[in-house]
Amino acid sequence: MIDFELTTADEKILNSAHEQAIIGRRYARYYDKHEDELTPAEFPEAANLPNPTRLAEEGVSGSSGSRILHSLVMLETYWGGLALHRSKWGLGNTVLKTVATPEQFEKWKNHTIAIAITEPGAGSDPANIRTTATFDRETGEWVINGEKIFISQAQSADAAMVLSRFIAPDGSRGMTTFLVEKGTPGFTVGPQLKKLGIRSHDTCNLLFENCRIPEFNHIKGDFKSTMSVFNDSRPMVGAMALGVARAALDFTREKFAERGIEISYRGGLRSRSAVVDRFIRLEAIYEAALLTVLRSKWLEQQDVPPKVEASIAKAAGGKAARKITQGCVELLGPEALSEDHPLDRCFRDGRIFDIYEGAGEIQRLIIARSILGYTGRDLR
Amino acid sequence: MIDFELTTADEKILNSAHEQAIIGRRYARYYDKHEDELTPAEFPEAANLPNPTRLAEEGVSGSSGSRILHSLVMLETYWGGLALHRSKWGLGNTVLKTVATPEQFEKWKNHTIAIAITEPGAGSDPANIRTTATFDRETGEWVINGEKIFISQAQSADAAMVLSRFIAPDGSRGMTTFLVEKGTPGFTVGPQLKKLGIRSHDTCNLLFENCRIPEFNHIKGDFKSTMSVFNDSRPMVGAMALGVARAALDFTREKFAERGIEISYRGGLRSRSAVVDRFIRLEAIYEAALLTVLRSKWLEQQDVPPKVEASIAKAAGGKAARKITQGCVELLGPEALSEDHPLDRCFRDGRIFDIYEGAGEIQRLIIARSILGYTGRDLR
Amino acid sequence: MISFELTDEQKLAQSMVRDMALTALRPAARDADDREAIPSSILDEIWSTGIVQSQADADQGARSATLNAILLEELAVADASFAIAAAAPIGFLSAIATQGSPAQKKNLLPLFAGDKYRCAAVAIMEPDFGFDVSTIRTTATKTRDGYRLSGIKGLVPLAGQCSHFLVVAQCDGASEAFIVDRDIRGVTVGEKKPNVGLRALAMATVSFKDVDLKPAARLGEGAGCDVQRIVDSARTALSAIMIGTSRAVMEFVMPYTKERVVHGDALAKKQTIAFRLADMRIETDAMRWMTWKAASILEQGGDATRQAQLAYTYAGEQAMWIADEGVQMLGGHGYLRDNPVEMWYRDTRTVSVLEGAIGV
Amino acid sequence: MISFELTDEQKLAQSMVRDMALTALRPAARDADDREAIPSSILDEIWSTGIVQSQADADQGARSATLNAILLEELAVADASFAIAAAAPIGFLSAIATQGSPAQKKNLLPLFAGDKYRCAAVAIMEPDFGFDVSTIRTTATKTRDGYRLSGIKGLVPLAGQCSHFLVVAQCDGASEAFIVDRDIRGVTVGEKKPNVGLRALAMATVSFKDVDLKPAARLGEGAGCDVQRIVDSARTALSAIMIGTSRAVMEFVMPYTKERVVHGDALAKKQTIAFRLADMRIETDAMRWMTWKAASILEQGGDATRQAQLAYTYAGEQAMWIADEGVQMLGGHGYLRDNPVEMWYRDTRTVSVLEGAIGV
Repeated sequence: MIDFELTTADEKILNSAHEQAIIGRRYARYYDKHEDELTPAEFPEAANLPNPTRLAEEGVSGSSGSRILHSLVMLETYWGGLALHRSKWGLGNTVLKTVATPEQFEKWKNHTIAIAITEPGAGSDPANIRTTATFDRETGEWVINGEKIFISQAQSADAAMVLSRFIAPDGSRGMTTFLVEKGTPGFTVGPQLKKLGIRSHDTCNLLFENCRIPEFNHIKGDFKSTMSVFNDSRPMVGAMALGVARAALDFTREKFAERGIEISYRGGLRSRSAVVDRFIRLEAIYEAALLTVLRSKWLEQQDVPPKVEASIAKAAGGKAARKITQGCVELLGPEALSEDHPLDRCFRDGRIFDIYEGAGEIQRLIIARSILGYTGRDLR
Repeated sequence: MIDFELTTADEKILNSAHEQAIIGRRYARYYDKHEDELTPAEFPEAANLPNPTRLAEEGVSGSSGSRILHSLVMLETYWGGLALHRSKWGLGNTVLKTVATPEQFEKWKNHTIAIAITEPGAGSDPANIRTTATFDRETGEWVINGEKIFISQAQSADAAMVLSRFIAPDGSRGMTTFLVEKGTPGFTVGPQLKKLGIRSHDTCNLLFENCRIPEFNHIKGDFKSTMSVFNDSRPMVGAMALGVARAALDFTREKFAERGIEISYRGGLRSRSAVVDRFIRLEAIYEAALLTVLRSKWLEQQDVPPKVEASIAKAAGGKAARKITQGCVELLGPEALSEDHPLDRCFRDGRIFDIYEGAGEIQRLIIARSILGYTGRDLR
Repeated sequence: MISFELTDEQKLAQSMVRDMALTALRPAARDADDREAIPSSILDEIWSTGIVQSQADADQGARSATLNAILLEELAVADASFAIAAAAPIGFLSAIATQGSPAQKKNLLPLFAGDKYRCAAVAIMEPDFGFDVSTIRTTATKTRDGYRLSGIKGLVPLAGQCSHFLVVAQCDGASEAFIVDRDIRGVTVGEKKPNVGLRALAMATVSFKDVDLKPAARLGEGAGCDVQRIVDSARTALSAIMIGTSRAVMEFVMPYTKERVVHGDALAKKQTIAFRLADMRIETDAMRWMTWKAASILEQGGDATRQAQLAYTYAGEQAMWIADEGVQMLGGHGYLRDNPVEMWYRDTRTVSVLEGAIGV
Repeated sequence: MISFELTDEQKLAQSMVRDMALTALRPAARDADDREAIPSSILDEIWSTGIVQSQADADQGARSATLNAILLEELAVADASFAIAAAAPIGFLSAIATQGSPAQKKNLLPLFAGDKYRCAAVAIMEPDFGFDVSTIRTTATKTRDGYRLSGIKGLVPLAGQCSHFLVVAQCDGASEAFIVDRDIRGVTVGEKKPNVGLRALAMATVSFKDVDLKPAARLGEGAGCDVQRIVDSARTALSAIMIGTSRAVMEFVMPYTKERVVHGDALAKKQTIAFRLADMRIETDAMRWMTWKAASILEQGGDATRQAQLAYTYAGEQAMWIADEGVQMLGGHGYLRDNPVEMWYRDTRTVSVLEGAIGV
């Protein structure tokens, strides 16, 4: 039956996540100002607190389901701007889980594995990937050369799952993935990138210079299976975007209330002030995007792999974060620009979600191809 | 020196145009309801009134210049929704003037000549034009077959300038123009098209079935020279769009005033009601578009042929009419939907300008190619 | 528990109405717009779905605001006016069923259980520029014997066919609703007044001149009613209808742009067209979930005011954008009455500024 | 007579400032943003254009709001903070020059005729959520000897370097402006308060605690002044600056998208990118003519309130859209501080919500 109410079990987890987000928010400005410092694996305040992400993943009886709950926990975390528990799961782990042999999986299952796809000349376009692995017959090793950029968890991960061209001993060529552990000679992690926002988000470039790895590290993901990790992550990114957006909305509502501006949902356009009307429209954008995220997550939970729905959630969330964070600053006026308040950080953080892990344009291509029955060649 | 003030001479002409537009508006609903009737060549009230279009074209001493003035007169006319003097000039006349021989020009200079380009399968795309003229050696005549659609002035014109493929006696092929007079056997004008708006605007399809015309009627415009008539018309269409848009704004302002809603430009966003804030933003869209029209016309007047500026004026005017007419209905609410008021007509009429004579998309292609240095092949 | 799952019964009803909408209703839409009237055969088709009568069912479980939202969307894919022909009596009946006194339910609901189309409508809007649902001017003053109702209501759908109106009026400083039989003294149904859209609904002004009403005419009788709930229900219904019209546009322009070739390529292969189609899909999805959420809260008896406002506000913006782009994608053809898109453009501007008059 | 013609003198000044903006100023912009300070060498470059000093010229013909708008656009192509470093003293001086008493002009204008950068600013905004230029809270109460000024002003550009402030306050129920020397008792310039954008301007709060002012401190002395005109001038200047930043974005992303190859084609050949670039061009053009129109009315002494409001409102919307799309077109690179676009995004959000503080 159609229902949009959280269960008691949902609320318990989400309340806990929200309390932790309130703690996280206290640290958010510090790490915004100190982007070279990694956040701790666990903040001191978190020592005696449950990890709501883990609880959500493990499944809670009486909840709306682990997928839905996980996305809502993520939303709360991004509301605070900083997780009290650093994630041990990287998108490289998803590749490992999907395509590795049992032996490979066993070896690295407890590693945090970043995923390394993007290159200076290639975002979503595999044709431009230049990183190459050649096989050295003498040593039985692969030798990787290339550069990867914008790599999340680059510094905190134990290893990177690298999408690379390969030239095999038999001369055959293609695209594949290799697991490169930290400390492997020839593998260098660059400094933290200087970003507009999400400055606590560990992001560096990676350099591979004659980096030698054993054949056992060849995980044999192809381009498609590697990119498919983003299928799962898309609605999650939508949820993250909405966490930042809701922080901006909540702050604005709070300041409105302090100034005695009442938000009434009863009357229509002609009964409202300009700022209240706009605020309601921003709230509607939030609500619209949130429901597309829940819809996508609900489908996953029904074991109906979402097709366009994951892209819809990502596109809607990314757009919502842009519009809402920009809009809230405008509604509150000049004082909202100041670093004394969290809104300037929301404005900067909120701009990433429509860019990374498949920009809004890529999501629209995916949606359009699907609804029109077009291939990637038909529409690009 | 940069200046945006109308001269006394400008104002005199524009006041006269506005007075006639007020008369025109009285008839607008009638012709909106009776789309099969042509408006008279001259309304009775116009008999003793000057034709402001003609005055503007002829040039008035002390004015801002005939091109600028002409566009502003057109804006006033469309404010009313109906011209008291039916235009004797068609875009086909522009082709005649540009490419005809002196003998040809002399013969048809006093005719009203419609331009016939669009076909069922071809809007702006010449590759799809199917109308074909073959030469009959025996009679020395051209034989035209084909169909043209959305032809303005179709019923009131004396002739049509038809863009057609040709197969010459020597077997050569290409694209050219023919003047076909009304009454020529094989040339049929269809009934008035049933449109969303601009219902007083004479628009029919034309059919050519073995329509024979003498060689003298071959005007020899090519595709480029024919399409170039739209260079001149683009900012004029922008002005027409703004006439309809201003009618909507004026009506809204009047109703606001009756209800005691004051539009203050002094304060900022946080001092305004929702409807006033939106109204100001609609006014800004109007002002933005109007100035791009004036800019384009001013360039023409300096004998600097506008390049992107004509397309900018058309695109801006077309968009303004969409947004403003839609917006005004929303601001005034349910009562604004009624045929008791002119706003529903503005809403319907205002939707054409971003479609005809090169849709907004075409204008953006032209602008983008120009600023990026791209050809039609690079960007389409 | 968050769930987007339709019950089997809901799926069946949705599929039935979807079929009927496309086969029986859509073909009649243009003609109804031209004639400014809905033929009785179409009203009977709508009636045959049982969607209106189920509101009058004594069993409260037979009424479902969520199901109504789902079915109104499907009807609106055929035609917004036809959907409102259902939503008008639904709005009236659901107000009676949820807020009426036992006597009001007993007297009124059975009238709508028959097998012929019957209409009644909520009358909220007033013919006044700047009308807002929060500033009603119609008044009901207490008299010795009940109430005296005075005011003018506009845009009443199928006003000429309504047997009853539920009139929202100011009464002792609060908003109340009054059940008014169309045949009593002082009630005048005006001539139909053509509007830019929803022309088939033949909306008209209804004036109430010193209409004397019994105390029993007040919705909820002594207890009164919550007018906001009627507004919330109306906004939710209007949102559902806007999803339907948006889907109609989207489903019409997709094949059109795939077939239409420009400069050697299908129009749909141009990124600007393809991305707008993607956005149409994104927004119709979002509109639907927002509408379901508001309907679901209504159905569970909760306070749906905020959700209904958000759903209606969002749907209004997005549906207008979709209809506008639909016209644009067809170019000159979109401007001709040969194609339905211009009608959807007019209907959408109309639906998106109405407030009240219908319900889920 | 409608004309878009620059005089030869204007063309010369425009071309000179354009060259300087790109060669001398732009290269210094990122560093100034990082350090939250404008180096004095840059201030001297700006000063060398003579744009500020010309406001202090005894010859009224030397001042031109239109020319100032043209030149602020060019400066802002280099950097919005740098442009405001000019626009702040211009705003102060043009208020004195157009509305000051003869004595005020005589005493103040010559101070700004020297050959070193000097700053002064209009102080309108207040550190209060929901601040609106129409609801000033700072007060000036009449005393036996003049006025007593109390209040806090926020976001004063280069506050630490200003020798004077022109403080807008409520006085006897009307808005008035007061010339306040920064060194007098009760004036405290706060620490710079970093903002999301325009960081190089080191904007700070300035508080006025029971500041005693002579009658001569009131702008226009006995006659008072028209504060709205100061606001109009500020809005026009802010619009000019937004044109500049928008042009910076557009001129940066055009070559970038032409060079960047995606799926075998330049990004600029994708219709969605190309159309947005076309829209950027359309809107920067429109913003410019609107700003010129407001400036031209100001220059001719007319009532520019409506035009300035329209120009500022429109520029704010469009410039924000352009900066936002600029970031998007660069993808991940747009999010890095290696490229200037993220700075323009921050600066634009900042400029587009400021009101006052500067002028043409």
